[in-house]
This record gives sequence, structure tokens and C-alpha cells, in this order.
Amino acid sequence: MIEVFGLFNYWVFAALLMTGLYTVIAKTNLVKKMIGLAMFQSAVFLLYITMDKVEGGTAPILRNDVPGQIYSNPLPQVLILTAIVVGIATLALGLSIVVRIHEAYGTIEEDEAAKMDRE
Amino acid sequence: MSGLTHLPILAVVVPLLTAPLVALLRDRTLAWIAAVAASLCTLAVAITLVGALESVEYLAYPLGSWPAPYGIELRVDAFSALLLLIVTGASSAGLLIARDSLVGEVGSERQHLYLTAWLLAVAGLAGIVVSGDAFNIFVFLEVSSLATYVLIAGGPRRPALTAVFNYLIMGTIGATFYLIGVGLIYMMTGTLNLADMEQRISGVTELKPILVAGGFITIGLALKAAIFPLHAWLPGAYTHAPHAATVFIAACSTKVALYVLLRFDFFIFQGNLPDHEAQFRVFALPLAVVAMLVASALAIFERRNLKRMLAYSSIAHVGYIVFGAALATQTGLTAGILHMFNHALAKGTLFLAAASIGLGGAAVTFERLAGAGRRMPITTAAFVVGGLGLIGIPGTAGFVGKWYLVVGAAELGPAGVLMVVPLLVSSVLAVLYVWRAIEVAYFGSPDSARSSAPAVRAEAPLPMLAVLIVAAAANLWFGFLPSMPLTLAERAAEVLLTEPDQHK
Amino acid sequence: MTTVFGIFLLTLLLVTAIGIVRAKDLFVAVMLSGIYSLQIAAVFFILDAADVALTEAAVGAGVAAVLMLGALALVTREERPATGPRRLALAVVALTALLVVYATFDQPRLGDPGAPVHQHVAPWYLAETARLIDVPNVVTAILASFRGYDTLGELFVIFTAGIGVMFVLAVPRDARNGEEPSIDSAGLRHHLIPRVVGRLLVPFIVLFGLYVQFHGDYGPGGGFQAGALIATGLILHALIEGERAALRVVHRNVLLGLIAGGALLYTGVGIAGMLLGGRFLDYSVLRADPVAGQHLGILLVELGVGMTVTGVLLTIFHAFAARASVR
Amino acid sequence: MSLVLDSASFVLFVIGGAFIFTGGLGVLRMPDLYTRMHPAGITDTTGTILVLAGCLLQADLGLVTVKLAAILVFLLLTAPTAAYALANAARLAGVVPLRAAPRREDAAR
Repeated sequence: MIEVFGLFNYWVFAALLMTGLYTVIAKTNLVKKMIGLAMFQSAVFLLYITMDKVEGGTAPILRNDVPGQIYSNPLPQVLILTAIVVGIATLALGLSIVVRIHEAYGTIEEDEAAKMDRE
Repeated sequence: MSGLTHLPILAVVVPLLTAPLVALLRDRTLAWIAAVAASLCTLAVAITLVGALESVEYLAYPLGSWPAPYGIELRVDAFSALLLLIVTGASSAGLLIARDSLVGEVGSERQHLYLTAWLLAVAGLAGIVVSGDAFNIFVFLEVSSLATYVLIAGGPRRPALTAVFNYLIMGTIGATFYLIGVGLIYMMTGTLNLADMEQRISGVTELKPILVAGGFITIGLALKAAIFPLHAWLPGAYTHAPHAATVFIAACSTKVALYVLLRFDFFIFQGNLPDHEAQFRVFALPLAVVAMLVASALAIFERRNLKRMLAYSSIAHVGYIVFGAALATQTGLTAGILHMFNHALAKGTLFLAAASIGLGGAAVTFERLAGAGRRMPITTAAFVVGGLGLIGIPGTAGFVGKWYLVVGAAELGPAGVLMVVPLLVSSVLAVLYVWRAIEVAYFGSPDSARSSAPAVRAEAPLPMLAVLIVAAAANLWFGFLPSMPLTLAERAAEVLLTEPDQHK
Repeated sequence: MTTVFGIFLLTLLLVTAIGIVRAKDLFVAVMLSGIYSLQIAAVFFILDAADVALTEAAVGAGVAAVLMLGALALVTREERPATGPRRLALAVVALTALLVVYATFDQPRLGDPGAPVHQHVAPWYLAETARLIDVPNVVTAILASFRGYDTLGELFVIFTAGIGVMFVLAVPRDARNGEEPSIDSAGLRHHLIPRVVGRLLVPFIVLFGLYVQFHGDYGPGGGFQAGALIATGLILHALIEGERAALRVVHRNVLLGLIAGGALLYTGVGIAGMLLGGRFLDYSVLRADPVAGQHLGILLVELGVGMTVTGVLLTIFHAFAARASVR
Repeated sequence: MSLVLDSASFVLFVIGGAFIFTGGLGVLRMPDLYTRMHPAGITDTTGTILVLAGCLLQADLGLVTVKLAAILVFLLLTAPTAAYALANAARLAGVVPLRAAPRREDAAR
């Protein structure tokens, strides 16, 4: 099972990454872009968390009662905790800017706002 | 000695600690004084670091006293020190004029928040350049990016909002690409410490993920650094940001991204990937050449907004820096790194002058520039000095960098001599756009000004003028006596080009 | 069995992602992205990352969804049929996809204990945490101490976001395009059932948040997750009682104090380490016994993170909500 | 003893699973929002409660039992509230039940 699907996680990571990136580039709606950006970032979380898994391991919370317990790698988890925070911070700031754009232009479509800028 | 050991972290902690305090200060003046003090302290730290680095190759600082690959390590060498100098210098100059310049751009009831964001940007950029850990660089990259978005979003006109949204999207994509690259390298080496990574990467036999990581990191940072085809966010962001913030951002933010790019490409990949030099040259040189030519041409065709013209010129100058780096020789890298410093000086001066011209929150259009030579002679004179530096006239700092670029290219033999041509063409283009601005400033007379405003002296307030004069003087000073940045740049190039096994 | 379940979840994740892209109604897209977060949290959980799963569930499905809904209340809900640069997007995406898939072939397989990731630094953490820091949760040990500087950076990222949102939304609302706001500032006061149940739940949510905050050394959790939970509880309170009533309970100045106080607390602990003769963020010197010092340091910095996160998330919520209720 | 517990929880799992399955099927098959809420309610009340009860029987008496019981209580509180809020929101948004508006369809013809 592992042999066949050992890379499946990575492929899903790639697919999610692409879906997010496509949304960010191809959509003109600013809220949709932010959602796409969040998806794009969370795909990377999947990449990191996939590499932390050890076959037969458990979450890295040390247990004295089970000698010889295998633990999964804690470091990628720490990194991703930080990355999740970065993601939500970017989302919050981006959405506040979208709100202001809507107030200033009356639209949240990128091309319409750009057209108004040119005029 | 104990004070000296803590120097690397002080560059980050001072602005980081002051930022929450500034947020709590409601008073505009008090907040400004605290911010300026913090920025100047950080500048002092940077200068002390440069002094301390004369005797040692690098200063390492293990955070929390944990040994290097397990804990996070700060590592300051000549390259980082030079960048730290640029960041803190630009920030101090921008903050010193911010009190006068922000009036009419950022309402006084939210200026303390603005200054908080400013300090966070300083801390983020400083954190990037002193860090010796790949993931830590990402964290501080995000601190600086988010803070920079806030700085740009403070612009008084609504295009600032769309500009900053574009920047936010592109910047986040860039940072996430970087994160993917770091993840792939971590996957294959099991470490995040840069020095450790350099050692361990040579043991990796399956190179595909490393190659791809190289691609992701290069593209991601190229987005942040506005290397030519990925520069779309830059003109809008520079044009619509508040004037004081433009001084700061234009002088250092792309350069810090370039710093990380060079650090990765030369420190990590150089010597570990087969034919890295040749590949880097093949990819980066054409981009650099196109950037120099196209962006300069775009600057010529920008006939409305002075800041936008200068922004295009910045893209061209990123091209110069990449050009130097892409030569991948000692002279080339020295030239590229030196040009970071010199371009920061010249662009800083120009944007400082633009801030004076646009005082009160007006857009710096060519119409507004018209007749500035009579109204504000000192400002315009400083603008001319900065412009000459941009062109690379002998006697200004800009000349030294370009001279080394030419020498570095010529060293490569006949093909290199051919590459001098775009350098010269781009400089001629620079003459054209700088001259046009100067012409408008001295000889232009705006329609509106003819009727209403007579040619009275109307210089900017004294603090702004003083900063501007110091900046212009620095352009000339480092033009005649370039030894300080030159030595640092040479040593930085040496560090970058040293093969991993020769470090220890 | 876990593998099958994982593959099922991942496939579902892909389907949800495509659903988000295709949804024309932004409200639907936001709801789907909340579901997406829950699914990816479940994936993290079966990959043994309990802390990350908890965070992703609290942040992605909770906070992010609330933020997006708050923003949606202020902008148009429908997406106009796209005219974006589809060809460019497809080209970029195809190129990146090739790059990523090319990389995968030399990657270690899922769960391979011989992968380089599990060789160098990670075993050291697992082996030495018990001796040096003596907390069972290795993730907390790395987060707060071994790589505490990263977490300081993370704290300042969220701090920057809070300051940024406050700054960006502090501008008086432009009346020109002012459509009628859609959030009722009186909250759900007139809806009996949600109000009664919500009031019942709020204290428990906050209590659970405090548990996660202070139990983070022993189980999954820590300052950030706790902050997100407490903030969610208080946001629920604000939704029930109305935004103004909520601000009377926790005033804006208190929030700003929380934000700045948390940041100062974390940095202060770091500097205390410096003043007591260690390096920045060296907790071992805080007490005579290094391990006790580590415990104290971790407790304090986690508290700092919790304070700032709670403050920032609430501030951001109020910034959006206040914008909707101003006329 | 363990055999009794195992078989009891097995039965609970199967019945709970069946409820969840019918709930899912119902959401797909029902004609409008209000009728769909009925099977959806079955899924997150009856189905989940039965499955959780099965889990309770499997867990050793201790912290885990308390946690599972707490989840049960919370579900019993939140699921009906959510259903109420959903129906209420739909009503306020002007979604008309299927049977209440047959005439409009006639008029459309």
C-alpha cells in the first residue's frame, strides 16, 4: 500500500498548489484571489506535514510508559504552526485592503478597478 | 566584550521592542521621537558591526544558547553588515523626514500605527540580513513584507490600495515559493541552518528536489526583488506610497530580497550543483540585460509622474545588480554588491528630493516639478546630484559601481566586452530620463504656476532639507572615497564565492 | 486502513478545492474553504501532527471563516463571470506543476524512517528534550525554546497584521459608495435559541482556551491555539450580544494593551535572558536550575503569544464589524 | 465482559452508520431546503450520538470517557441551534417552503 501511494500526498500537494495558484492568477475577484492564496499556502503545509510522518510513529508527545515508542518528526510541525499564523495574518491584511478597495472603487473586480485607475 | 557579543541580535531587538511601545503612544510627536531614536540606535549598531567585522570573518550568535543546527543562529558577515547599513540608513533618513512629510498623507490619529509598522519593517529587514537560518529568514521576510504593505497602503490616493493589493498577492506568492524551496532542501538534508545546509547538501545524491528547490527559491525571491519579468508590482507600489515611505522602501526592500537570493545561490547552491555558475549566467544575464534596457526605456516614456519614472529606473538598476552577480566572478559580484549600496544612496537622495517637492501629500507629477529649480534651489541641486549618481557620472558613488561592472564584464574576454554595450546603452538612456527631469525642474514653467504661484523660494522645512543635503553629500563622499563600501563588497564577494569545504 | 482513509480524505480535499474555484457565489466559496480547512486538519491529524491539526481547525475553519464573512458583509457577494488572464494562468500553473512533479520522483516515500529529514536534527530534539527542557510535548519545546526566535517572529507577524488592519480600516468610511451595511449591530439579541445556547457555550470555550494555553506543555496546544480559541469564544459573544455590547466588556484600549503587552512580554523574557548573563531568549538563566528556568520561560512566552493573538484577532474582528455598523 | 462491550459498540456503530448514510442520502434526495434539513439533522444528532456512544463503550474509563461525553453534550447543544439558525436565516432570506408556494409555479406556466 505504502509503496503505491508513497508519493500520493506529494501529488495532492502539487494539485492543490496548482489550484490555488490558478485561482490567484485567473480570477479577477479580489476575495476569490484571497481564498486562492490561502489554499495555495495551505498546500505547502501539506508538503511539510507529509515529510514529518514516520511509519509506525505517533504524535511527538513523549510518553514514559511506552519504551521504544517511535515519534514523528516534530520540527516540520513547528515550522508549519508558524506558517499557519503567517497565512492568517496575510489573509486578514489582504481582506482589509479589499474592503477599502470596495469603498474606494465600488467594485471588487480587479480589472474594473484598474480601468478606473487609467481614466 | 559582552556588549559586542550581543550586537547581532540588537539590530533586530531594538526596533522590535520599540514597535509595541510606539503603538501604545497616542501622541504623534512622542511616537515619532521614539521611532527615530530606535532607528538611529539600529544604525549605530550597524556601524559598530561594520567596525567589529574588520578583525573577524563573521560574528555568530546562537539564540537561546542552543548550539547551531538545533537552535537558530544569527550570522553576520561583511555582506549582511553592508545590507544592514543600507536598511538602517534608509530607514533613518525616511523617518527623519516623516514628521514633516507625512502631514497631508497619513492622518495624525493613525500616525502612531504607521510608525509602528515602519519599525516592524526595519526589524523584519534587519532580521533577514542577520539570520543564518533558512526558515527564520522566511519568518522575518513575512514580518517585513506585511509591514511594507501597511506602509504602502498609507498612500493618500486610492491607486495605493490596488497597488498594495497587487504587491501583497505577488509578495505572498514569492514568499510561499521560497517556503516550498526551503521545504524541499530540508526534506533532502534534514537541516535548516544555512552553514550546515551548505555542508550537507553536497552529500545528497538524488538531486532533482534540490534543483527544483533552487528554481523555487530563485523565482520566489526574484518576485520580491522585482527582477525583470516579475517586476509588475513595483512601479505602482513606489508611486503611490507616502513619500517618506518610498525613500525607505525603494532604498532597501528589493535589495534585501536580492541579498537572500545571492546568499542562497552562491552560499548554498554554488559548488554543490553541477555547472551552477554556467546555469546562473545563462538564466540571469539575459534577464539583467533586458531589464536594464526595457526598464530604462519605460522610464523615458513615463511622462506624468516623477516617482513612477524613478521606480522604472529602480527596475533597471536591479538589472545592474543581477548583471554583476551573474558574471559570477570576484569582480562581478563585488560590483553588484557595491551597486546595491550606491543605488540605495542615489535612489534615496532622489526620493528624498521628490518628498520635498511633493510636500503636503501632493502627487509628484512633472507639472509640479516644473519650476522647482527656482522655487527650491537646494532641493533641486540635491536631485541633480542623485540623478548624476544614477547615470554614473565620475565623482558620484554611482560611477564606482558601474565602473566595476564594466571591468568585471571586460574580464570575461571578448564576449564580456560585448556585454559592456548594454551597460553603456542603458546609461545613455538614464542620461535621457534624468536630463528630462532636470530640464523640467529648471526650465519648465507649469500653466497653473504661471498664473497663481510666483517663483518664490519655498524650500522644504529644515529637517527635511538637512537630511537631503547629507544624503547628497554622501553620494559625493562615497564617489571620491569609496573604500568603506568597496572593502565590504569585496569581502562579501569572497564569502559568497568560497567553496564549502574551504570555510573551515 | 489509515492509508486508505488518508487517500480518501485527500481526494475529498481536491474535490473541495475545485468546488471553491468554481463557486460563483462568494459565500459558498467561503463556506467551502472552511470545510477545506477541516478536511486538511483531519489529514494533518492522521499524519501525526496533532498540534498543527488543532491550529488549522481553529484558524482555518474558525477565525479565517469569520474574517472572510466579515469582509463579505462589506463587499459584493456575487463573483462576476471571470475575464481574467486564463491562458497565462494555465501556462504558469502548468510550468510550476511540471517543476513540482519532477521533484517528487526523488523524494523519500511517505513514512520512510530512513528519509534524511528524520536523520540529522530531529532525533536530537526527541532525545534531548526530556533532559534539557523536560516537557513531554516536543513540539512545544522546539516552538518555545529551541526555535523560540522563530516564534518571536511569528508573534510579530500577527502583531503586524493587527496593527495593519487597524491602520488600514481606521480611515473614515467614504460615503460615496456607501451601500447599506448588512450586519445588524444589535447582534442576535432577538433570536432566543442561539442567544441562550451561545451564552451557555461562551464560558466553556474560553475555559477550553485557557486549558489549551496552560496544558500545552503536556498535550497539543499552546499560546497560539489558545489565543485563537479564546478569541473565537469572545467573537461568538460579540455576535450574540452585538458588537457594541462586546466592546463594553473588552474595551479597545484593553485589546491594544493585550496586543502590545504580549509582544513586550515575549521580547522582555528574551532580554531578561541577556541581562542575566545568557543569550537572547536563553531561559536557562532565569532560575538557578536550568530546567526550571526553561519551564518558566516557556510559560511566559506562551502567555505572551496567547495575549497578542487574542488581542489581534478580536481587534481585527471589531475593525471589520465596526465598519459595517457605521452609517 | 469485553465481548459484550465489543458487540454492543459494534451494534451502535452499525446503527449510527446507517443513520448517517440515510441522512446523506436524504440530503441528496429531498426536494427543498427545509425538507433537506430534516435528514441533515439526523446525521449530526442521532447518527453522531450513536457512533460516539459506541466509542464510549470502547474507551477505558478515564479522561477519554469524560472528553467523549463532553463532545456528546456539546453536540446536543450546538446541532439543534445550528439547525434553528439555518432555518431562521433561510426564512428571513425569503426562501419559501415547497408546499407553501405551489401557485407561483402554476402562474409561471
